Amino acid sequence: MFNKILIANRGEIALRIIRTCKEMGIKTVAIYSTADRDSLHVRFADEAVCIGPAPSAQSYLNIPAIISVAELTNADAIHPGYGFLSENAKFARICTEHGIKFIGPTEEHINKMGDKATARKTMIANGVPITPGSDGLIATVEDGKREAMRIGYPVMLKATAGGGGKGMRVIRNEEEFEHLWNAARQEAAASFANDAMFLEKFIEEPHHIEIQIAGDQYGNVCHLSERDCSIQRRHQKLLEETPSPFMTEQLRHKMGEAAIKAAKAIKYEGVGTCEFLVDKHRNFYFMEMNTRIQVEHGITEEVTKLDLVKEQIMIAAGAKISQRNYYPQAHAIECRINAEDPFNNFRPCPGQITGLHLPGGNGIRVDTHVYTGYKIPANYDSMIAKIVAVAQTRAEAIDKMRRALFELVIEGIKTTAPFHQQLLEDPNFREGNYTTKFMEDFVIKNPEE
Amino acid sequence: MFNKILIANRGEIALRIIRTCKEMGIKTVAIYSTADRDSLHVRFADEAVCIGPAPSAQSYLNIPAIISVAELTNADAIHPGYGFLSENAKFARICTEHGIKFIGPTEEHINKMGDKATARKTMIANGVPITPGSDGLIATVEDGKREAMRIGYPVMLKATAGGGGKGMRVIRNEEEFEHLWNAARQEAAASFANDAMFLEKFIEEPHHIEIQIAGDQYGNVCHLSERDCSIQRRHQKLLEETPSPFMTEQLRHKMGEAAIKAAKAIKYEGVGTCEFLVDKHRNFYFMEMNTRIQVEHGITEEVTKLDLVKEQIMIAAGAKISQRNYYPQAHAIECRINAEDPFNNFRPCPGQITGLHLPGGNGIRVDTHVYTGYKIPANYDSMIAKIVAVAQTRAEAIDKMRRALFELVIEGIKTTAPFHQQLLEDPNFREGNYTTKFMEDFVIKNPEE
Amino acid sequence: MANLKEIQDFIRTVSKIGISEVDVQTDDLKLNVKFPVGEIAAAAQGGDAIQFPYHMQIPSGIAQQMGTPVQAAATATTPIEFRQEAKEDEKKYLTIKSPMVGTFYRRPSPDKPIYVNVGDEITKGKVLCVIEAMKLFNEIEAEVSGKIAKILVEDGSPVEYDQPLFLVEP
Amino acid sequence: MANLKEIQDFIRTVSKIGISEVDVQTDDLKLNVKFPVGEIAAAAQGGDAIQFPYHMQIPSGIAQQMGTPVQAAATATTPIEFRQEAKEDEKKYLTIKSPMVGTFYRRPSPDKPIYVNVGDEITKGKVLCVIEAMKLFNEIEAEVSGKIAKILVEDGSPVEYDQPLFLVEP
Repeated sequence: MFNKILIANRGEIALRIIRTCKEMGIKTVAIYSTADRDSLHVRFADEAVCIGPAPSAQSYLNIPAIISVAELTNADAIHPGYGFLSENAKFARICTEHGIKFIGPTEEHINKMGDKATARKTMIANGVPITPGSDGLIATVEDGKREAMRIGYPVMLKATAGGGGKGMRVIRNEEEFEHLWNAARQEAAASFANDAMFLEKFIEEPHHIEIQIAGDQYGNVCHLSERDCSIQRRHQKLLEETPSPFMTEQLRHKMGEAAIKAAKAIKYEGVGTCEFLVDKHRNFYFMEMNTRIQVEHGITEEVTKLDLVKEQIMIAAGAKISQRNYYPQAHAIECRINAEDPFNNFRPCPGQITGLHLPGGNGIRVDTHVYTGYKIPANYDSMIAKIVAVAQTRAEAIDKMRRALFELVIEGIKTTAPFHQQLLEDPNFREGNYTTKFMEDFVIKNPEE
Repeated sequence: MFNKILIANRGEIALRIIRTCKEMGIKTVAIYSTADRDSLHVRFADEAVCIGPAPSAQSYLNIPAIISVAELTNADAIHPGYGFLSENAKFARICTEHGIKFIGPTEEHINKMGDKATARKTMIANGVPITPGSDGLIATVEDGKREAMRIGYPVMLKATAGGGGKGMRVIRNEEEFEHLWNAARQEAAASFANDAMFLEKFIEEPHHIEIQIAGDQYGNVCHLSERDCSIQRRHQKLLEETPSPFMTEQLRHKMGEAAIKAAKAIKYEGVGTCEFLVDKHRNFYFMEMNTRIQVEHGITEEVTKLDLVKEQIMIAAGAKISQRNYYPQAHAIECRINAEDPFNNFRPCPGQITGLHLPGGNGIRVDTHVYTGYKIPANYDSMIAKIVAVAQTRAEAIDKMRRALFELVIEGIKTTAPFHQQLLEDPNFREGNYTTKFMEDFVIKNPEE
Repeated sequence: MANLKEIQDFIRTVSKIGISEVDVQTDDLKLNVKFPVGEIAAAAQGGDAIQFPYHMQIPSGIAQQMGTPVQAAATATTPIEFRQEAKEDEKKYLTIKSPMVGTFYRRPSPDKPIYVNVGDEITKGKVLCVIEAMKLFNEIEAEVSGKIAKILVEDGSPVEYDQPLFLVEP
Repeated sequence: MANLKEIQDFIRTVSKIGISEVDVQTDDLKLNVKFPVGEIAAAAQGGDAIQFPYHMQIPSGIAQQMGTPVQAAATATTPIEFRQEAKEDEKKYLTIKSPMVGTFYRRPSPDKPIYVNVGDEITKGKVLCVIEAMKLFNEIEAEVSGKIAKILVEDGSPVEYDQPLFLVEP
């Protein structure tokens, strides 16, 4: 087992990892930028080292600084959390070169899954259903139009290096092809320094359902059932739940098997997530694999009673996973509380939290790095807390979450909590009747108007 | 279902009940004394009514005032919580007379279990093992000595109306009988206005293990397995866990059956707890039945995923319970954080909380009514928070609790948290090797000395 | 002449009153003190008792949430309005408070005359109202003498413990 | 006449009350003090400026818990002491801080002479030390001119970003 783990991240996920390390008796090293001096992860780690100024490129993405800290503190492993360097193949390689265990998959796994066109090919070769699409990358507008005709409109144009909704366009007919092609390529070039594009059939009103998997160094892979992440706005997840209200036992079995196949295809090591689109006929299509812990991993933990960060560490240390799959024993919902104004187009609202009261009691879990007086830096993402409600049924979990949001008080900044309260009262949501289109039609009522 | 429930209690249990009511869509009425104006239960209830000055006798024990509030607010049920009027048969009767549902057992059940000598008789008649003891109450010193000789020293002298360790004495030989008899009777008379006494065999170094049960209005009873409450100091529980490290599957089955028998004997309605002493040979003896929700009910909730307060309300409203028993699916530990100085003989330390940081994350549940700035009144009990840690194994739950206590910060007052941290590091505790004698030998190290 | 210690004590004392500026001129002293307008409350809190410390210490949003039940359906019935806070100008009066929870009545029974009206002179021991609790009618007697300045509760309303009932001009 | 000590005590005392301006005129004293508006609240709370706002806002006990790992067994190795806070009397100096994480060396290699010593006059651009990060030796040049007043880090010690390395008397 590792003696000391460096956590190459910040915010709630850094705190999350420190907690599990403490429980496992592993020492921790926090890194932080000058903007995060007063962060809890800095306080709760055994050691903390300032690695650079506020901009991520000079701190949380600064590979030489992070490796230096690992060497200076004698850390024998690095946990990258999510975001930042968590899916950076070069970082995984440099860790290995320096004799530091990267807690996550290898450089090769990240490359195989990070490049979407390659991932699609791997899936086809291994019999994992993917959306019909172009055979690899598209060179020219003309090629694209031909392929789109073959697949059938509407189609989705995607950047192979894409993520977070950038470099993506839905194209509904040939007339708008060229215009959208140019826009998407420019965006991809600016965002990822890579403007290679491919095409997929666009699934109308799909469910975004992902399967959590875990694989060990010996080729064993199991799945931990699904999470429904269809409640999203501009590809940003707002609320996740497990089990999915759209799931059937048969579909779970089939999707679980497909996810295991996908992971086994590349001998995947670590925890990971296969994201699928599911159409109204319950046909499902592999979208991509996230080769890291997800923001929403907590709901899977709550219904399986596993600690996924502990699983990551155990797998990285060479432990074998059990050969069984895990199924939800309860219902869990997560609301991401962001420092954003839901009545103003979810505009980010960094600032100081002047008053804070967190919910508690039966079935409520809170993961947060904020406290009364905490100043939210404008440099990083706006998520300030994850609230998870667990109960025996979906209806109970919804009512428990509403109770928790009622107790939650965050003063000094605007948050998405009022939006979540409205969402949980929506009749369609309560009936489990939603797809990824849900937020396009959802009207947020400003109580002050 | 009820429309509105009055909560005849304060502190964390009042908040606990309000939370479940909110989740069930039931309105709530809080009552409070002038000392509790700034309490969270007052804030979170739909209505709150001041019922009297700080002393409990004039507020939380003031039956006419509480009934008046229920009538004025049109509450159709009263939840008594634990302590105060929760096991007061007269209060249960008056509620019934006023057409208000008392959420708990009937007057008759409380009487049958509240009077310990009667309860013993009922248990004997129904084949529930009890400690060998006197046949009913003891009239004189001479009768007592004769009975003690028959049972065999050491014996335990107990007040039939007793509770909380008052009116109890261990007598080890005939010489000390008369002196201790007089002392215990005087204490019982002063504490309970009832000096009737009985004798029991004194079990050396027993385990204090209780079985949670639930019974409905139709005579069905089930059990929800055990809680080990052997870590106690002067009969005050400090830490509870489930499953008990001393438990075996066979013993759980036998004790569960005995608890069900005890409840069925009186057609018990509501949730309740049968407390047993278990000797080192795993013989078990019925001690008493608590006809209310227990402080430590949360650990049972965490390992069974039930909401026991919801069960209470459902049962009171006439719901049928499922006919199955519930077994622990995980391991849960509760630490009671009291405003007491563990380095100074657990002296109560009321005062103002000037800084507060509560733990969170995977497997941690906190139930508390305090907040930064809260003034702990000197009038009521000293418990300010319950922290529950849940994990798959006992060792993991212990490490998780240590991590949670490490994160916990309470400033301005002294608390028992440092004691709990030491307890969780004790090799005997970690091995599950403890009885009710544990605290007599446990040495608390003051880090400042 | 006032020395600095005296001036300092003077400033400390007046700061708690909650004023924005004070100007003093005597033969041998000219003093002007300005208090920051928004901060007066905070500054004044330095040592004084605060009526509702709750609101300072816990996010004030919690207070706002009262009466916002989770279940929207449950809002149909209106919570009883128990308490009316005494206003600033009522501070010169003595307050007679309710010694119990119950229903406040201004006459012993519907066919009997009202016990007291605004303007009535009362003496210690005079019955002012009855409070009904659990079918018992409890006569509430004046503990002070004076003139009834205000009756704070409507006839037939519920009252809680310690709730102000009457203001009396001593 | 009031002496400076008295006036100083007076100002310190009234500053805690939370006022924005005070004007005193007596026969032998004319005093006007203005307090910066934003700072009043902090001053009123206890007087002193707090260096790390963190400690005001979160229970200070959290800070005390640093370096107390849950597992007693894990305390065997001592965490590296990275940062030494600058002391009060060092405020008059200019501080040269580390632009990166790494190991601080006072000479280019073990057989070469030390770059600078206390008392040395330096000019902008002079190399003061090297910081090794990932086997690369980065020369750190002075951005100011002056005299080396203090070297804050031991040769061969780890340094973090923004850590003070040298104090320079301008």
